Amino acid sequence: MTEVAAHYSYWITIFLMVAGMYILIARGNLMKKLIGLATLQTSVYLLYIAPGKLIGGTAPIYAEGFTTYSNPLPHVLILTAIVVGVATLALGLAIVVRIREAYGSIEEDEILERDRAAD
Amino acid sequence: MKNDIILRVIAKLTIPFMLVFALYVQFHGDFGPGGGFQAGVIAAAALVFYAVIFGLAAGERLVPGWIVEKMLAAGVLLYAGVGVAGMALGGNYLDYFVLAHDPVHGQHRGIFWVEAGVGLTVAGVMLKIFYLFAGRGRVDEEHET
Amino acid sequence: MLEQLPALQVVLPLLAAPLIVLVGRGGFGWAAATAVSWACLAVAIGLALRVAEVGVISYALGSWPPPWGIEYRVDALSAFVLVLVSLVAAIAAPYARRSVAAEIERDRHYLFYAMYCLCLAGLLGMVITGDAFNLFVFLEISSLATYVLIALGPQRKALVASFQYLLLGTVGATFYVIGVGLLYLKTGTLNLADMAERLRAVEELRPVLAALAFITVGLGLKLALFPLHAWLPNAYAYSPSMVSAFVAATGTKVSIYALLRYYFTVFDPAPLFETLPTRELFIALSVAAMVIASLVAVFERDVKRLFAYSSVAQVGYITLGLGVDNLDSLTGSIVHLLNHGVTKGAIFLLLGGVALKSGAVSMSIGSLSGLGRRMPLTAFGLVIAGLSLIGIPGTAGFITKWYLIVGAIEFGLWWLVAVIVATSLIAVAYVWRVVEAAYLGEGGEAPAKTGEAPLGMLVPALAMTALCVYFGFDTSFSVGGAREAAELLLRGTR
Amino acid sequence: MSYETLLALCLAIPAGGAALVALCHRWPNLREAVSLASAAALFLVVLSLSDDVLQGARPALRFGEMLPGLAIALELEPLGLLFALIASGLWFVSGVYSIGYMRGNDEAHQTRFFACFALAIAGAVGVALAGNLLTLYLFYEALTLVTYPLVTHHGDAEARRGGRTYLALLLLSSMLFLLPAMAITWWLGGTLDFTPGGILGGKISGGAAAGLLALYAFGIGKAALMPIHRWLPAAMVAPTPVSALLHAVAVVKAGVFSIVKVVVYVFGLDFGAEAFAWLPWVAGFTIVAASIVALRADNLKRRLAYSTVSQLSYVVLAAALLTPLSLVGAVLHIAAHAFGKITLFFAAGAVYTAAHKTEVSQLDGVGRRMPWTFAAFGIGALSMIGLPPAAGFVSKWYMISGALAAEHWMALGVIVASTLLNAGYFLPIVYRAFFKEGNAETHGEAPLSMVAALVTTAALTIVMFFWADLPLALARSLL
Repeated sequence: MTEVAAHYSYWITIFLMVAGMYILIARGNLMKKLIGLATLQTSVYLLYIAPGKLIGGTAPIYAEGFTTYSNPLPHVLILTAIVVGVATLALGLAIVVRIREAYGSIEEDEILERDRAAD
Repeated sequence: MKNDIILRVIAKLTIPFMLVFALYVQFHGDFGPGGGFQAGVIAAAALVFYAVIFGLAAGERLVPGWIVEKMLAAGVLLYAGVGVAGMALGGNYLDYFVLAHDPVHGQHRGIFWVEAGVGLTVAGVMLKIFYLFAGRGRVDEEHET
Repeated sequence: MLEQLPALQVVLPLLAAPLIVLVGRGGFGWAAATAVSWACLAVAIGLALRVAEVGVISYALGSWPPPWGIEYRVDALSAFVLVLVSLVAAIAAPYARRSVAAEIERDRHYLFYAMYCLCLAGLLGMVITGDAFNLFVFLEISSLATYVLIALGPQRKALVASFQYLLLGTVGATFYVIGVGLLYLKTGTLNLADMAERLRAVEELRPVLAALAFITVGLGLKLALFPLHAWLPNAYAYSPSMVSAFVAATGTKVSIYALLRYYFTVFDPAPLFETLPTRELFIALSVAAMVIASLVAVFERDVKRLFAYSSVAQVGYITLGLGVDNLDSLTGSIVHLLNHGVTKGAIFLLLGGVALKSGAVSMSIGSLSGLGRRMPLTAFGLVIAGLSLIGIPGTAGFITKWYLIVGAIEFGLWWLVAVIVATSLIAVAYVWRVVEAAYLGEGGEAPAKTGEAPLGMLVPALAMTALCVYFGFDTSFSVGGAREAAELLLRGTR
Repeated sequence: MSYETLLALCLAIPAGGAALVALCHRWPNLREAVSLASAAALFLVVLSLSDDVLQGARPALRFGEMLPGLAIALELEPLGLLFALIASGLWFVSGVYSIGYMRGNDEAHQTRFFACFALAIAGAVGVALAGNLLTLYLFYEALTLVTYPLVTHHGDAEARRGGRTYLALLLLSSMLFLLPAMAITWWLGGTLDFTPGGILGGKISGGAAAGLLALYAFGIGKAALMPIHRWLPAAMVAPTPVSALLHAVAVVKAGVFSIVKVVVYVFGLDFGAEAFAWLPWVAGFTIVAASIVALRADNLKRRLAYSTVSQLSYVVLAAALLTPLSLVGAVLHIAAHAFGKITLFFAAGAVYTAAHKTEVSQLDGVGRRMPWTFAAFGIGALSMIGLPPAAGFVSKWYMISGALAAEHWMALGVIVASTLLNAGYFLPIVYRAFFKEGNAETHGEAPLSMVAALVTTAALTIVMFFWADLPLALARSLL
């Protein structure tokens, strides 16, 4: 039981991951799909960050009186990943805006319907 | 919102401090927490705040869209340029050690310019995103009404 | 300066992108993009020559030695793929001028070229980097640029296609980075070579297996491994002509490169292929791709979608070689990266000329009728590239097929030989629909304009077509390079 | 000139001829002159090599390696020389004929026609000169592809349908069977070079060898072994000169030539007969079945096409017997059938041009108005049946001797039966043309160039009966 509880950060990661995938697949609204995508990406941030933290460790800046530091590398990586995530999200939103302008809808089934009607 | 006097006064009061804080974060980056990334976001937030209160048009008068675009490009170029400078001075790409006679000093110099590039780009990107989405909304509204 | 080549490979296009935005002119954008593409080709060839001479080149970014810093690592395989990507870029970039002028609004031209440079930088970076996370970053750089480029397509469908690709591509990249995260947790390193060494010592295999699964699915999405190919047909079909050609020729290939890296360098291929059903899985999926996607192509009405489905099938050929996993089949796999790249590149470049002249946004098979009279050179080029797609001797496609068949025979997989030759017959069916329409089509829709595409487009397109034939006869570079790469993959590990 | 130059010229002349023809598309007379000149030049070049080859020389030329260990190589040996001589010599004759035919019928796209024609000859010569299987395969496929525009020349629905069958069957057979067969040979033998004595001896046996032979026999679809024969009647939608030269000589002979080549240089005559035991039966069946179909066909070109199918299987049958005599017969038959069948097709085209008739039942009395044409047709028919004084007799003689030597009674029976069938479907045509009353029509002979061509080939058929030294010498030097 403690084994399961001790790894709670992984459980949260897995929950976010699956929830994100579910939203992405199950929702027809393009905005909601993007939200699902963002959730999925968030799970990755957690996956990297959580193991980088040492209990009792401090920020990895050299200072008197501290000997235990957390690993800074995951943070750096995730900072990059967040930037990438923001860029993706921004681009996704931009495309959704353009889709709405072009089709007048952001519901997937309606868009496909209109494409078929136009053919 | 530009008719709300409280918002206008508070905005005019806080925006200068926001910008100065952005600069502080920017230049503190080589010694402690901070750096171009955060600074860029703070600076952009100040400008976004301005545009929200006084209107998009006023914001674009202050920082025109084309400047934003150039900022964005210039920042990346600056970052990449530091890397090339390292190469030109005989090191590898992004080699800071060769930027000055003393490697530690070289590191400082390299980080400084890289952070400056990052700051410029991040501020530019945030503003660009804001302008694009804010501008779009209006076109859309006009369509519907 | 020679030591700096690995950095230049990525930095040149990376520098060009902001420069183009800074100048803000379409004409300069084109000139810079073309110059950079040619420079990249020169650098890639230089690297390939050096690799042939000294073996593996390792370049420490920022002079931080690996495994602490990011390492750029060029060996026979990555040199080969670098040449492929920059070769396609060098041919496609000059082509862009007229094509982009016709398809994209004027004030967006410079942004198009900036995005193209970023995409190129991302693709080259993915190949050259020796760092797992850096690979992810470059993957996303190239993907984001690709999404933008696709969304610039002339039809509104391009937006939906781009959005679909964005969703699936990001899921793929995220899965990849999850896999890398698990490996990092297990090994504490991100350097691929270092990771490979440390993985051999890892006792507890479950996280490694999970990582393998995540990386396979993630990269599988990016390389359009059947059945993860849903994004590909629309993305290729509705993007601007030049983008179709460039992305079709390079995009999936680079992800396949990454997959090869993981399967043969990072993970231990011996247990991977012997205790896990990797071989069965890849052969099954590849065969499904080859058969099903080819059949779909036979019944597709839109020409660009037809060739897009053919791409899914051709990716099947490449992954098939990976699955069979012996020297000959792996050689076939790697050489097909190049052969299919130039073939599909040529087809989409030629179709771009057709689209420009016909003025229609979508191209049905019927609209090609009379092409043999209207645009004789273009139509002839399409036939040649089509033959290469089929694998007629004397074209690049044949070389691949030969190696895959010999590889399958060596393994005693007789039914697989039958499948390989049977699917190239299906290719005959869909290629010939295009040929018949071009030469024997009934009048049909009257063409808007007649005559060949402008020289600026025709010459690159025909140059790419000529490469299809060239690599069918002189294989010293293509097979030579691929064989060395295959040997490297098989040797480094067992 | 060195051998290398001459061999390179053999390919360069027709290919360059095609390019020149395309360039001269504005000046029809110049274009035809180029076409004829290249045909003559090619024939002379091949002829200039023939003496040395008979003396035992083997001119060879290697281009770069296409695959490691697999070069594109040309090597002229007696069999290839014979095929190259036939193809290039008849190219000239049918070039003369085509001019009359194409102009007489006002055909469209004449430049494309003559250019593809020249390319097809380049392909056929390439097959003839191939020094290894890969090169042979390369030119074999090229031949299929460059003849496709000729088959679909008319561009209508019928042409498209015929073209589809043509391409589908030929590519299907070569890709599905020939390519794997080659790969297996490479895997077993480590080489694809044509080697006297074969490369597979001792490396494969029993059922596997029979299977590999089947892959080759059906993979070389141009040999039209049943059931891979449907493409040949389908190709008859092409203009008659194409049917004459390509689908009676160049393309189909490329097929049987490849089979003989595979039998002699890949399996080797000493390979052992068990693996070959089934092949005479398939070939025999093809001979008889195709003859029966021909008997019932009313369309003249269709009848000729099925006659070709059956005659091709003679060659396969004779080669499969693996005896020296039958092999000589097979080689001679390649030449004999070429002269005879091209005459027949020329005559059919002449009838179409002069009288616009395509069916056998329409031919009553036509022979009286076109005496030269039908005299030539009669000689061609004699050669098909195998009666003196036509070339067909010589080759059939050797085949029968071979069958007797091998004591292969089935083969003997098939040859005799099919001789009767041949007589059954050819002689009535000649009879109708000369002795039946037709309608009072006013047309005369076809244009002079066509008549000249068909008389020439008919004469050659007779000459080869009396003077078969060169083909005989070439066939003997194979052994």
